Amino acid sequence: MDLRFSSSEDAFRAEVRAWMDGNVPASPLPSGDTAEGFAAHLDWERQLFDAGWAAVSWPEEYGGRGATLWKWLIFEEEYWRAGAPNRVNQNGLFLLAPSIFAFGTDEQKARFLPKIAASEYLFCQGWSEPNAGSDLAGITSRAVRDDAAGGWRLTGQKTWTTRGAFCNWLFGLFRTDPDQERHRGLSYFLVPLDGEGVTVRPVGRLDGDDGFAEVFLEDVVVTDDLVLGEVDQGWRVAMSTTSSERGLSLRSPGRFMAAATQLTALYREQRDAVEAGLLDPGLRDAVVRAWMDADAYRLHTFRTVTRMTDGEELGAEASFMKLFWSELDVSLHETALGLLGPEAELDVDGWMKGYQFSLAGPIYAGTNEIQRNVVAERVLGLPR
Amino acid sequence: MDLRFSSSEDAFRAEVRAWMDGNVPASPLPSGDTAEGFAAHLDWERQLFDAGWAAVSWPEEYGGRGATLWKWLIFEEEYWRAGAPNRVNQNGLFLLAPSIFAFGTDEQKARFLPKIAASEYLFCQGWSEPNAGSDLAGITSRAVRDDAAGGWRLTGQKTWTTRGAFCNWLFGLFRTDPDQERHRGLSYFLVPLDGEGVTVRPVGRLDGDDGFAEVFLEDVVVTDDLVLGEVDQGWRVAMSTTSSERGLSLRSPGRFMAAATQLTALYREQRDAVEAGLLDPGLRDAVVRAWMDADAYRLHTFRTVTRMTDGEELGAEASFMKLFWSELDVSLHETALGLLGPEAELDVDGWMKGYQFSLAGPIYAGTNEIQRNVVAERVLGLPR
Amino acid sequence: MRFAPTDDQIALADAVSDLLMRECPPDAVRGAWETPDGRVPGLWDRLVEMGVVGICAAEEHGGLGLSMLDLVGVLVETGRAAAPEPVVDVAAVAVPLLDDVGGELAGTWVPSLVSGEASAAVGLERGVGAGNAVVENAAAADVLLLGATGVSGDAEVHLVEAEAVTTTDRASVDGSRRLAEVDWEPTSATRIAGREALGVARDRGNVATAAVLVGLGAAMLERTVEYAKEREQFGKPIGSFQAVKHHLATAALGLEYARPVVDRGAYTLVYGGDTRRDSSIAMAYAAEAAHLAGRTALQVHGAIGYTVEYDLHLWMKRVWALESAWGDAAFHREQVARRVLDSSPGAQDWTDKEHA
Amino acid sequence: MRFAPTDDQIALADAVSDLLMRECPPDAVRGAWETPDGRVPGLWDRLVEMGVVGICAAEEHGGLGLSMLDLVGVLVETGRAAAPEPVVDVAAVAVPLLDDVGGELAGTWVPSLVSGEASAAVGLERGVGAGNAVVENAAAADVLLLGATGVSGDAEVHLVEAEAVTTTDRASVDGSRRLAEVDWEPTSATRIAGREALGVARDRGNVATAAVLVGLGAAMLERTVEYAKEREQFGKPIGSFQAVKHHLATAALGLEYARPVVDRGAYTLVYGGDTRRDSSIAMAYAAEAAHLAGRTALQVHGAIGYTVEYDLHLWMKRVWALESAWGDAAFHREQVARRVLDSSPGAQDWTDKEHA
Repeated sequence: MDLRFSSSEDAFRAEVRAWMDGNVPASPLPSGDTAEGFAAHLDWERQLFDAGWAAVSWPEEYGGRGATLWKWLIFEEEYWRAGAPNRVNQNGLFLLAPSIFAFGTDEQKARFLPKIAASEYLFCQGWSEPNAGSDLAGITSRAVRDDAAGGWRLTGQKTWTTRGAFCNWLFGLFRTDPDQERHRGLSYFLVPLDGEGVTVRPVGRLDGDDGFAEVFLEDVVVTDDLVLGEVDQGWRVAMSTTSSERGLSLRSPGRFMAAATQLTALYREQRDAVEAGLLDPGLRDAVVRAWMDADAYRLHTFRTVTRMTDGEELGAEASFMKLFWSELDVSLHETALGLLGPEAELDVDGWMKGYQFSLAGPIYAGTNEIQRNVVAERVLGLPR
Repeated sequence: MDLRFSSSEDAFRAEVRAWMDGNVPASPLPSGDTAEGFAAHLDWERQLFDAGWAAVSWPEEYGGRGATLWKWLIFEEEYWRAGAPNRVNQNGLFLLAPSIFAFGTDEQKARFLPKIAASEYLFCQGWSEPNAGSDLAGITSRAVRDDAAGGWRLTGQKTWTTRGAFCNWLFGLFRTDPDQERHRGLSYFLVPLDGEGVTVRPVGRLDGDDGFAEVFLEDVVVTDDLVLGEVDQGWRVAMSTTSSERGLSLRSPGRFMAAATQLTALYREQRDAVEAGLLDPGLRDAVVRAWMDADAYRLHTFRTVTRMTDGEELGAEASFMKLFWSELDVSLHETALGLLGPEAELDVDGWMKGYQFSLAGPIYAGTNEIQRNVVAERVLGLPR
Repeated sequence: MRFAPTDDQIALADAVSDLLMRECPPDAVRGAWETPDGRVPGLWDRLVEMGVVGICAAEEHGGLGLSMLDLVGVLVETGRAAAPEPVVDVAAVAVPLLDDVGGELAGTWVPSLVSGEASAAVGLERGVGAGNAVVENAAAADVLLLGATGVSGDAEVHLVEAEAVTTTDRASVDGSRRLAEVDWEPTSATRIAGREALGVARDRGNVATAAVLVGLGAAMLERTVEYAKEREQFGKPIGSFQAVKHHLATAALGLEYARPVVDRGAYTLVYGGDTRRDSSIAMAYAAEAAHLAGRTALQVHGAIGYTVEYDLHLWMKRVWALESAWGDAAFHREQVARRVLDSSPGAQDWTDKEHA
Repeated sequence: MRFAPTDDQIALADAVSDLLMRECPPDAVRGAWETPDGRVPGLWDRLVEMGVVGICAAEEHGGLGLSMLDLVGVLVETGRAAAPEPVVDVAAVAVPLLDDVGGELAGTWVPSLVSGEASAAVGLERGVGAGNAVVENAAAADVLLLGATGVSGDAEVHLVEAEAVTTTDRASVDGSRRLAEVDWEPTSATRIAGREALGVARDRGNVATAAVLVGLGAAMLERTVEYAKEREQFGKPIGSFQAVKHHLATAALGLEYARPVVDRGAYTLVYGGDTRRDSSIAMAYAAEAAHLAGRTALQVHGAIGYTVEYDLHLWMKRVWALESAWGDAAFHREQVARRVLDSSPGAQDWTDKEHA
């Protein structure tokens, strides 16, 4: 057991830190889930790309640095430590790209990965449908074969598509075999949103941003080269994406360590009010719990990365990670609101907005009820 | 809305208090769930009966005082305030008797109620079977008609029968119609435990007492006058008993108010250690939560009794009461153990034993999972 | 002993509920986010006509001469409808406070408040250690009742009129709440009452806000139960999944036990007792129950509940604002702790408390 | 960076697991409740033979010269088996403490402890403000290592032999724990180490106990999962009900995250860093995870788990004893709070901590 980073890793950390210190915007960007903010964030994402920081763990040929998972973790720690902006391009980078690496053809890799890294292709995800939320296999959007067009005609409706109004591509599942049910007969498509037959309607989100969109597709032609993995085998590709989504790549520990550090700073500001009984005396314990949880999440991730470095796959255990970070994130923000007391509703330092964002955690990427089912059935082996 | 007791109720309280002050044993009796303790408790129960306190809400002809529900609540408050012993006869008094009042013949009332009040007939309950726990309708013990014997022959096994080793009667459900399934075709029997074919095996309980028993019945003859309610309609009678069990009669607020008062006293003893950080600083909040919960339980009971006084029935809402008091009781005891810190395992002042007892709360009388199902389906109307 | 509302109280609450169903549907609440005063146009006049604003006002001042026990059920209904109207501040706090102060002040202000001619804002509790920094409806009010520390170093109530204050708007998470920082100067002329009256006013505000929170929570629970019955996933209603059932049952349990303590809080205000303790218990329970109901509602709804097109967020955000506006649940438990744990043990015999 | 046990460490833990499955089945644990010393006859000798007792002892004193990193997996296995043996006190605390003290004391006692000839009891943490009132195995021990406040007013470690103490038995909820109040007199002659060594010994005890708790919790979870697969109600295994699934998943989540912090606690003891902080984090996590696993196990089992004929209570009661014996989870979070919240902000940059 060795919890020391190597000198090469230390040097990498120093390099990231120096770059972030010199480049992270001094004041926070407007929310990336508004039209104005999205544009500002894109500038930032492209600045990251130009400096080679967009996707450090990818091979250099696709725009990365070929960094190890350990260096990726270090990058993330430094990124969040520096208070750098949320990644509006995260769906393409962290959810779709791992599936392209695993299932894409060489042509698909060469075409998509560099453009994703460069934030030219901006992907939103098209999983949920009005009647397929927690029950993802209930998808009814369909793809009908059109040999003349050299591909498929897609028809259906996708919903809760985060930043869908600002993206130019969508990835998602469509039913290619109408005779098959549930998770069989689905295929995984990459769909350009500027194509004929696509309508995108923004939907306002709880926290006030236009973060969601509904995407309507009517007879949208996509060519065969936009099918990822085999036809009718989309579920398998999708599961690799949702595993990424639940686990390692969606929420790196650095994010929560940074949030926990901000929380401890907020506690110090409010300590007098806590000690005077004007605020919940139990907040001290709640703050240290949040800090410890972030620390535990980091250590658990180290364990997971060790296993992955040893060649193990991240399986159903990814559900543990989703449960842990999403519940940690909610309670961390509730603690912050408690520290703000009656000022909480004023959104001081963005904590109320952050709280609202955290409430999405136990819902998206598979609700925590679904995740507990996964743990019970696939990790513990309880009957379905 | 009027939260004042009448002068007659105040006078009743004064009478109870005076009697308890003069009669409650100065030091606690040994546990009533051991042979020795049970005998000591019986002496106490009979002393209560002789003074007319065994069942204050029953009509005088059956050994009570014809007290209102309000006076019964007052009696209970004073009983627990005085630190009087647990009622080892509670199954007969509080679970069976309400069903006899509701379903018994005049002869059954005249025969059983006075003897229950006098602690001559000591009833244990025979609900659970090895394969019928939460699923009470899974009962397989059967009663076969025997006209020659003027009754029925009972065969089967009952389990988790609290104080079964010390009682002389059992009440429970047996299948009288073998062609019916689940909750149909069951009848409610009163079974003398000294009869031929009955074997009682004590089972040690978590808290060290012999509180449980397994009761084996083989061809035990019981006469027709020992069937409560109609033959094959036992489920209905049993449901009236379990409603009592869940709700009002099993756990009066006085019990938890007394426990919460003891907890606040323990907090005062340990306050210095809490404030010095040797114990959880959050215990202060936990203590006041327990006190508030006991207070809320009392107020909610006042509301329920008002409704019952207005002629409403206690229905599925009884599940709220079961959930609330059982979860309150566990957290109250966990708080006490926290206040004892490393001394908790030494069972100081019986708190560890009390904690173990409290852990039975969310299990017996229908697990809290079953209770939440009841609330969801019968109060909120969610689909089964 | 009779712990239930009277038939008259039930009838009054039902009448307000009918009015609000008609005049204050979710779209009206949503619309209030866009109106200058954050209110539903015309709704206050309807409440005035029904007598709601003057329930606790003396009859000589145009009120009904009733009490918090009559108002509490009405407040639950305003919560259930998420009505963005200052019933707590005006009807439960300002009017009875001014009536208690009496004299010319009461004669001037109570009738005009009860008739809807004048509007009031109340800043008695808000602010962590910083006085009454932020007050709802402060910019639009004709008269403000504000807490301050007087020259004696003791807490006092001051009455200032609109022209004597300057305000700076602050945004709330609840778009119908018009908050403002108030800049003003307490003087001996603005002082109208001392610490005790301030405390009672604050306790009334707590109980009233707790009642609103119970109503908000109940409405979210009801909506969510309906949604869970209809929304299907995996081929059946999500309300048939045990996890969903248990979430909803737990939320229902919290509300079931919150209502009696809120009613008792109102009772103590009217019949006497430790109003600080009982109002804090009411707020502690109601805030936690409403918060849990909101959390549960959002989780059971899933993504649709996370949109502003759906109505749920209107209730949820009101809860987020109100659950701490008068001090949060933990603050109130600490108030109870000071009375239950720090006083002499003898005083804590629960059987004596109705005789206090 | 490599956060996983070595193959040797895994092999050692597996060997101990095999031994305990053979020599310490539940009936043996149950039997230990009735033996005079609360131990499984002959089991300590087997552990001595395997080298477990001397894992952390210097080779010159008959030990393996390894570290807490090698012991921690073994301790998880002793917890999993609920082995009622003093591995924490002797192997994780007394032996390394005496080795640190060195000299004649180490030369005398470490070899005899490692060989099983002598037994030790440790009383360094127990007791709320009252010193080390109650010590496990105090009556049977040849040598006792006890904490006390010395003449300097500072905490110290004292070594006293059996004949220098009198003991009074105290019953624990766990029938295999032989507790006793110890009456003794610290003198300058019994003092063997100061505050710092006391702190390190206590930190080792915390990490070791945390490892045992993780094992106890894991065993209860495993048993309960098996039970839930087999026990049928309503015509299907109870483990197919979502409420049961979610209870068990939540218990599993707690254990999943407890293990890494326990391992890190051992790492910090060996490689340096804030041992107080990291050992307290380990204890806080392990105690809560094990407690929840026990609560869950009992609730899922129902009445059968409430009997002494069934084995579950043997694990559950050990948890109830150990979860507070070295200070409970909240106490340990307060230790962390003092380091994380009360020190200077700069010291809390997590990215620096591996370089400390």
